[in-house]
Amino acid sequence: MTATLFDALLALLLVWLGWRTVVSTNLFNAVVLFVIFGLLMVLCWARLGAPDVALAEAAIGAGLTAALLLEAYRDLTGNDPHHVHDVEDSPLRWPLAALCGLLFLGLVATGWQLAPPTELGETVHARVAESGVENPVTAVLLNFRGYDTLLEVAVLMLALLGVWATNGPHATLGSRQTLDPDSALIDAMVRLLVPMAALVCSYLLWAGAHAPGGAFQAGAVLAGAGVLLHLAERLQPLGTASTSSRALVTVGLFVFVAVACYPLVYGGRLLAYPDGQTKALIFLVEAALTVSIAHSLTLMFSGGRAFQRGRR
Amino acid sequence: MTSNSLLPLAAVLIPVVTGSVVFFLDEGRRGLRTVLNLSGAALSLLVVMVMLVGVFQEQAYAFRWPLLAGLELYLEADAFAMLFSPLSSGLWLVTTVYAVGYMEHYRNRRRFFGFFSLCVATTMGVALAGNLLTFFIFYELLTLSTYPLVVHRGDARSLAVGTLYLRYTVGAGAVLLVGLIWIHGLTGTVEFTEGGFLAPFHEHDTSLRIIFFLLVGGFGVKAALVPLHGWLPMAMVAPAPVSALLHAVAVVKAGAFGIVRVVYDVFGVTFAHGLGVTGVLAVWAAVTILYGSLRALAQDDLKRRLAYSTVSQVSYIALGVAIAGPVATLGGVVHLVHQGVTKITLFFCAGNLAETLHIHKISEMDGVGRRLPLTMSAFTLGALGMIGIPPMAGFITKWYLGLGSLEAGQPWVILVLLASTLLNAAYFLPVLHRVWFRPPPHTLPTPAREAPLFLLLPPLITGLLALLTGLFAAAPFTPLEWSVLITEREYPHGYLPGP
Amino acid sequence: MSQLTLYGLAAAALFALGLYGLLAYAHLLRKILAVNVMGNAVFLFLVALGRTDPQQTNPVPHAMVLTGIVITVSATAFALALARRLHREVGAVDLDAQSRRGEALDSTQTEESGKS
Amino acid sequence: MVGPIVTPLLVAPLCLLLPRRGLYPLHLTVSLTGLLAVVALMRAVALEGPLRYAMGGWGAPLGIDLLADGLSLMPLLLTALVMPPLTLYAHDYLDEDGDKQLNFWPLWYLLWCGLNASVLTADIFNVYVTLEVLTLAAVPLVVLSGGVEALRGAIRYLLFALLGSLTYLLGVALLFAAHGTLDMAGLAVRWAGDRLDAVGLALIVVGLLAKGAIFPLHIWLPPAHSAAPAPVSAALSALVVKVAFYLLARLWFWVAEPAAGAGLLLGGLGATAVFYGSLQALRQGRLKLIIAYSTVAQLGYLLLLFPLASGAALTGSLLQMIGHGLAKASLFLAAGNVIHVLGHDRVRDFAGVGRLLPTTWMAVGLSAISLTGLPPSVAFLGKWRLLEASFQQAQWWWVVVLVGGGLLAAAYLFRVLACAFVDDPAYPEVHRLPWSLTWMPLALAALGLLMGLFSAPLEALLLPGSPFAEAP
Repeated sequence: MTATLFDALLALLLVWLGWRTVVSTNLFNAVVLFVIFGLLMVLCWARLGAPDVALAEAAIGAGLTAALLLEAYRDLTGNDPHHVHDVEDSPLRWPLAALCGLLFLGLVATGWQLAPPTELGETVHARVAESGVENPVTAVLLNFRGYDTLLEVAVLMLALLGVWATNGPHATLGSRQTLDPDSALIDAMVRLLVPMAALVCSYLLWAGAHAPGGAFQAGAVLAGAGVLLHLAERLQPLGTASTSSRALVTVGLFVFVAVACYPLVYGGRLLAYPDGQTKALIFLVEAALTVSIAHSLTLMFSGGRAFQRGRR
Repeated sequence: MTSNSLLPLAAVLIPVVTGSVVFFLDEGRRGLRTVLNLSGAALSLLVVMVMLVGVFQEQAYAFRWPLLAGLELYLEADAFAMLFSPLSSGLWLVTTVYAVGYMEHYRNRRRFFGFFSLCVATTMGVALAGNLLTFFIFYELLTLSTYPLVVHRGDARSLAVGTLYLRYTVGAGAVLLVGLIWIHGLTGTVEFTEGGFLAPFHEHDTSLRIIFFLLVGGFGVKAALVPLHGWLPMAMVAPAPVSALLHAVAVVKAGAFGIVRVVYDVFGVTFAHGLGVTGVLAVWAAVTILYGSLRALAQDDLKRRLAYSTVSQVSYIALGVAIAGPVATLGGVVHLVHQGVTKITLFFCAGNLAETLHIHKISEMDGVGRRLPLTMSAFTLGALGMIGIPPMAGFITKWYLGLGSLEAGQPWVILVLLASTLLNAAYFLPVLHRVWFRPPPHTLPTPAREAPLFLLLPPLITGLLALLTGLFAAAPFTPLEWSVLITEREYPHGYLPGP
Repeated sequence: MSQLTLYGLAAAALFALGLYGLLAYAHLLRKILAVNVMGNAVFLFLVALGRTDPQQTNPVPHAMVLTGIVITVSATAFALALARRLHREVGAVDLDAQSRRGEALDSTQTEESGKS
Repeated sequence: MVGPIVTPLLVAPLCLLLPRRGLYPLHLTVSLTGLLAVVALMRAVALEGPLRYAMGGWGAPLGIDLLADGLSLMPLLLTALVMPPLTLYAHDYLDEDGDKQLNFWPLWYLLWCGLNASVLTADIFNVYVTLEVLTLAAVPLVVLSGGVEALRGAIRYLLFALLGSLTYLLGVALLFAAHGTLDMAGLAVRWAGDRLDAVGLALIVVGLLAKGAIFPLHIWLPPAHSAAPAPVSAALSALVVKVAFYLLARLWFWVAEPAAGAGLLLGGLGATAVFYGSLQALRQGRLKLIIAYSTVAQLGYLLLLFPLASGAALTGSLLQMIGHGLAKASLFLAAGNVIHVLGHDRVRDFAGVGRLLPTTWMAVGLSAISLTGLPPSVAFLGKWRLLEASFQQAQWWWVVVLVGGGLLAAAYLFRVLACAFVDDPAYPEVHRLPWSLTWMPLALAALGLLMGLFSAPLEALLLPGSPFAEAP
């Protein structure tokens, strides 16, 4: 009984947070509320028995997105928390509200007594053994529905190229630092956190095969470390893309496409890993993906095209 | 069906090839362009002549190309086609000679001759079309290839006329498309068959009547039937060879030919008469004849007067077709050729006058006969032909039209013919009088020299042609003889008074 | 009230809220926030679907949501970069109002004082 | 079957690493493999009917399948025909700015991969991912032209696209909730047509309408397509919006059995799109805006497939799609030439452009023929089949939309075409452009007309596996 109560409370809290995020005119409140909303989502995923998704949400949804939003918030509002923008909202707010209310009622009416069939779940669990990895989510992600992930990596690279296209080579990078980069506290924090993040990332990468974890979560954690280094000005973003940076960006997609096309050489189908080496190949792909994802996400956060060690 | 003989396709493709080659020749290469144009015209005339002889000996030339399932491009050299295509390819050759001379000091000649050949290719397509869809395709292409010719001068006035021309013709195209689809919807086929293929569908008579007027309205725009003729007099702003070829041969004739095809090969004249639509068409044509002649009286600009005379003359064809009787058909069909030959002579002469003496108004034409004796004699031949004086071709048409209307029991047509002949005389004779019997004003340039050879030869040729077709009407291979052949095939019971 | 209906209701509510936020508010940052809320709503619904019986959850929705999260973060990062560039170029934080101010800029060519 | 997807996917990262000079062979290889793959596929489908390709060898419910049949081959063929000329054009059009080149080519090839992938996939979630690939490739390409107008257009485009894909995803979630499978064939078998399916389908349709800029949700298209660089706006208008229509047709006829009224609704949207788009195009002063609004209008024709729902209507809308794609790409490239030479595209000051760019203006003329649906073009055959279908289904009012739309298209296109014939002795001689800038628009427009003569085999392709199995 308490479990359903807890779920009900969680769901209610989620909806309230969502409502507050959308409605509040003070932007800083909105961003902070959204971060809390993200963290609560992590709890939801855990409650719904989806550890992989919880990990990903924590690293990417609550972590990186929050950092991006705060960075954008500072840029757009000149960093004063009491900023109230003078932009008036669309005049037809109330009809829109009615429309969305109607949509909600419609969705509730249709989806009230849902009894989704479960045979797909059973088939996946039955055939996980053939996929070369124990963790069913990684099996689906990299083997059964590997084509989705292949395109998704392309989407990530596209987003990075998009950020490069918007910022242009000589865009003013590096936000106005408010904290003093040389203070001992920052130094200690960086020296402690970054190696730990690297450790967690490699654990997640290795554990992905048989326990919750995997390339995306590992990559996101590493990206978190990268963001920290950038904020602490240990990594300077550059305007022009050095070949090493470009290589890092493309290595994930390259390796994945190469591994996917490898069976074609023997007349097999795309993404059909040859029997013996499935586990090794998947790990290779995941390693390359992690590197690429980490590099891309950090670059996206900083808006630059490459990094150079040391302070400005 | 005989195998796909490539002759009809060749007749259409030759001008397209010459046109596209001329497009990509740069402006300076005048000599090569002229040679190319002339050889293209000659070759196409040759092909048409070969087909003419073949069809005369009951040989069939057909070319089918499947566009989609149940829809094909079908070129067929049948009797009608062999009447119209020699006319257009022959006159094209003559007009090319004329245009080469005329366009000497014009700009964009490359573009002009390119579209000029494309225009003739589409006219050949219209002539040889074997089904209503192919006819519609080339009919629309005719609009597209003539538009650049009409606006060739590039000044504001010709562009305004061009837009008006487009508005009329693209609108007509839309109307035609609706009619075409309706027929295809009802019957599933649009093939031209001698004696028409709509007879068995008589139960949809109301929609068939609407279809008839949609089609005739669509073709009527180009055939300049009264309310739809607005663009023709305005299009006189185009250079002379354009107005000569377009308004004497290609565009106007395509409209008239369309009406002929609709009445004979789609509806079948007896079925159309049964529907009662031919009566309405006859009245419509008669009104146009009278209206055109009346308006021509009032025009002082020579080319506008000729334009209005074209408006009325083309309706003779519609009138002949509308009177449902073999003899009237004969008159209507043969006028297709006669009017073309005669009117093109008049336009050539008007072009010469404008080119050499810069005369555009009739009031300025006093004593021009002394200055340009040969051109003016051709002009006189043409004018007499138009009025319908006996030895000329025009007379034969009016003769058969009158005979046909009597035989079909519609005497009022005679009145219309008489009235229009009087009106023709009323607007041509004063011009002739002014040309030959008035002393030339002293302002004309004293050393009057004849138009250059290129400009002089074509009117003379076509003038003589108009005279000869009148005199030797009964000889084989003349338009009259050919029309008799057509009428025999068109009327199954085939009784026909001797020519 | 099974978990599915509970979270399904929450997802539907959040989706409607997000849609309202995206359409009603002009400020770009709020629009992007709303898009993220909508995204999370759909993912919540998907994972809830996979949760039919506690022992065996269907991993396919999980994989779909993982892919969705990565796509949403990429799109958000790109959208934020665009919004920041627009702010840097024209000092605008929304699409429509700025066009009026933008025209004012072009027509009067006055140097608009920095917004922040 | 996998060639058209994998080749651009492999080449895209390569472009990031190779210097600009080394790109030309890449362009040729991708274009050739694309074309050869499509021809081979067409022959295979003609012989053996629809082909299914199990990705990773797992089979439908578990893995993802690719499906190549008549319907998917048409947009595939259009992409294989339009993209190579656009690529060669873009190679010369963007030559000056090194940095822009670095960004342009990977985005371009991933757009190409997205186009091919979205048309071949038979899994509704995979469609979501491919649509995202398309959007996130297209929006940066729009931004690349620099300038605030492009930026604002790109943001509006991205927001609409995100709205569209999330609505689509919710629809997919509902269908997954109802039937438990993501594979189109599986869904078709299990389709119950109850309320859940109907709402799911409605959400998917709204999502795709937003993606395809169909009438009520078209607001983002004109600013984005007119601000983008010429080859990009050509690719967007000719190909990217067509993917949404293809998916709509695929889900509407192959998977769902929607109520008849719903088809009429879409048809109504299409009709309003035709008239609204054409009237807007008449009012625009800038050439690229005219062409963009003409896209909004011409998409309306494609929607007539849904109320008519017959074999003839299917052939008609697909041929119209191909005809419009070729003509629109050629028109945008021509507009690119005009901007490249004159520096602006205000139609009022186009005097003398006919002498300046004769071949480009010939291309404008030929594509005007296709867009107004005049005879020799493949668009005319499409229009003919749609007219025929309206008669067969006794819904004659679509005839008014088709013919009226053609007239309006003639109105706004011939207004542009007339500028070529304005002549003045003072105008300079022909302007020399790099070879691909001159000939690519003409090649595309001529292809639009030539295809008119060779579309019988295309129609035959549509028969196997079509829900309206009877002959059109």
